[in-house]
Amino acid sequence: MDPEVAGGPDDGVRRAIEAILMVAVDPVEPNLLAQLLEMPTRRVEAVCDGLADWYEAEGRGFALVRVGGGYRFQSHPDQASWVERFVLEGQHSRLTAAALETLAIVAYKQPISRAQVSAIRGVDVDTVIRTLAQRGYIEEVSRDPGPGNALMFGTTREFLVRMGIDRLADLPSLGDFVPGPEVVEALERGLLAGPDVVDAEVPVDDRS
Amino acid sequence: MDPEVAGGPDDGVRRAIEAILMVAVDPVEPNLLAQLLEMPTRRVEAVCDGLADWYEAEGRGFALVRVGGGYRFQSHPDQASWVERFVLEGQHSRLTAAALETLAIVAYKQPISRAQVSAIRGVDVDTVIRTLAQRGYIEEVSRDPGPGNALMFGTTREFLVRMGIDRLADLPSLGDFVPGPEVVEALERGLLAGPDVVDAEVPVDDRS
Amino acid sequence: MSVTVSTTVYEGPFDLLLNLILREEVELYEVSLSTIVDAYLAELERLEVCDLEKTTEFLLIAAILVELKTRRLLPVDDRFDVDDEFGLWEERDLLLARLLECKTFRDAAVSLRRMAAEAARSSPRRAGIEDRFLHLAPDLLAGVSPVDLRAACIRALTPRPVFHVDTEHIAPIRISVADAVGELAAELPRRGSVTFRRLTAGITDRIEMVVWFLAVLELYKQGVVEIDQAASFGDIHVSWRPGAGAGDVDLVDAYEG
Repeated sequence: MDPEVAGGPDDGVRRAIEAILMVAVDPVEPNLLAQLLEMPTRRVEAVCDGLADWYEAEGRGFALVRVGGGYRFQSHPDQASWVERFVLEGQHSRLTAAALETLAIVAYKQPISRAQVSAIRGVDVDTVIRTLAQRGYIEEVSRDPGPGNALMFGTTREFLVRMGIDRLADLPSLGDFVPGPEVVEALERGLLAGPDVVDAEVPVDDRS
Repeated sequence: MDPEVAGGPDDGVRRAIEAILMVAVDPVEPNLLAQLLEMPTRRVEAVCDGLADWYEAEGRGFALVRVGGGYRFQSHPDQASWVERFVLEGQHSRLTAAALETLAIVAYKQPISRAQVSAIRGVDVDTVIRTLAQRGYIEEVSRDPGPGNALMFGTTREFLVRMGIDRLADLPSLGDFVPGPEVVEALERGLLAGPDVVDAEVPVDDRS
Repeated sequence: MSVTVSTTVYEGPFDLLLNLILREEVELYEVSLSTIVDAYLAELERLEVCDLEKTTEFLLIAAILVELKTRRLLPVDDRFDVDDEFGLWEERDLLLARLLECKTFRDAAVSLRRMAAEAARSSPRRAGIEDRFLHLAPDLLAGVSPVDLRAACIRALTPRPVFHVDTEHIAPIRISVADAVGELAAELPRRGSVTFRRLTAGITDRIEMVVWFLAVLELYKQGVVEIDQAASFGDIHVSWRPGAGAGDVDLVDAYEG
């Protein structure tokens, strides 16, 4: 039997890599894996390649591929028809209320960082941001000039098209709506250097 | 060799399920899989359960689990330390003891109104309820048909997922937590010490 | 017996009571009320911005203890009211039931925490569909208009409702039991007999009222006043014992209930 199956010398490494790649959203570079596992990149690559071959030989419905400079799990190409069925029928066909709110915040307050949206919504928004970006409604538009260089998101042209408007200014105005203090604070914080900086000295966001 | 590995009668089903679960973001209900694959739900469940057992027996670094009403891939719990190294973003913030107690009450007594929870905990629970709702652990599920039409709360699918269980019935029975006789006795002794006990300790003589 | 009470060790009003009672040798009677009241006051001082939930919980537990303790401290003579006594038992049973319920859910919560911690050891796969399938995915914005978006934005940015509690009743207590004992010892010999109602006329704060009541009980314990209540819920007459001098009063440094 293949040494990757169980009990081999690389067994611990193999399991760790399987676990990490399973939860990774983007392809993971072998360098990063090597760093995490504290071993030479070449050994990581050997284990990954061995795993990929083994899945293929075992006839799994998924594959481990090297793509975009890293490794990732994906559905096996010969299962594409099933995945297509799933995508067509199984996916939620509408944005959840939470996702729509996140999109609205990005639309009206762009450019805005993930952390700012998260602070405003009071919950982790990583998955939603990813879905919105994957669907092409939002994209990375700039980087926060402050330390940390957080990625700033904005809406795309595709978004304008879907909304049936020509430019952002065509979105209905928020009017004299006053956001909550936690919102103002979250928006301010993003423009600051760091958490130590005194909030009071920052001008209130005048975009709303 | 295990029938799930290759060539068995369910081999095509197994591969399709592996491919679909690999691209799913939320747990996939067995009903949906059955619908997509055009076969009885029970067969889907049998294949999934077989797969889960097989991954475990093979010592993979990932696991297939049934949680929150569906199946999903996740990292194997014993690889937690590696995954934590990889996932830099903060894990879910922990709930306070007060929040957990409120959550337990909602979980076991649902549907339940804010006032009913409050009565059990003996404190105002507005803030806690709001936090739990914001985190997506509980939600408004109905309105009390009685006078006042109080909002009734129940737990969400997210709650099941966070608890790592498939459905509410998988929660340990509340009966398991009912205090034993020794606790009841201790409480009774503490609370019910009658006037006789007190008499002895009050300076009776001074009453004139 | 000194019981250290810290607001950080309990959650929920019944928790403290549970902790106190279940710590075997602690008789409710022996729990020092002043320790609790002091801790409460100290906590209020410490919390520049009041954590209302915590302080309210604290107040509630203090009130429960005060109620139970006052019942035990009050003289029981043979003229006791059967209905009163029955009501007392009923109330105790209710309290016991609530404590048991509280303990049940507290243990259930511990179990939930364990389950959640165990489940958190695994992370879900959430990579989603691969790019090659994206064109198949339905348009998630179908049917969403700019007006819907505006509504969603306002919903998300609206100030969260502020948790409001009437803070009147947890205003810091201005007077300690020791202070009240001192004032009563100075005042009562002059006035002879007075009703508790009159004594506390003008006090609207319940806790302050309780403080005065405890002070009267303290004087009663020390044997310098007599207390008489003709009827249930009737006026309580407090009278200075003839012959007792203000100097006989042990001016408690810290009230030890």
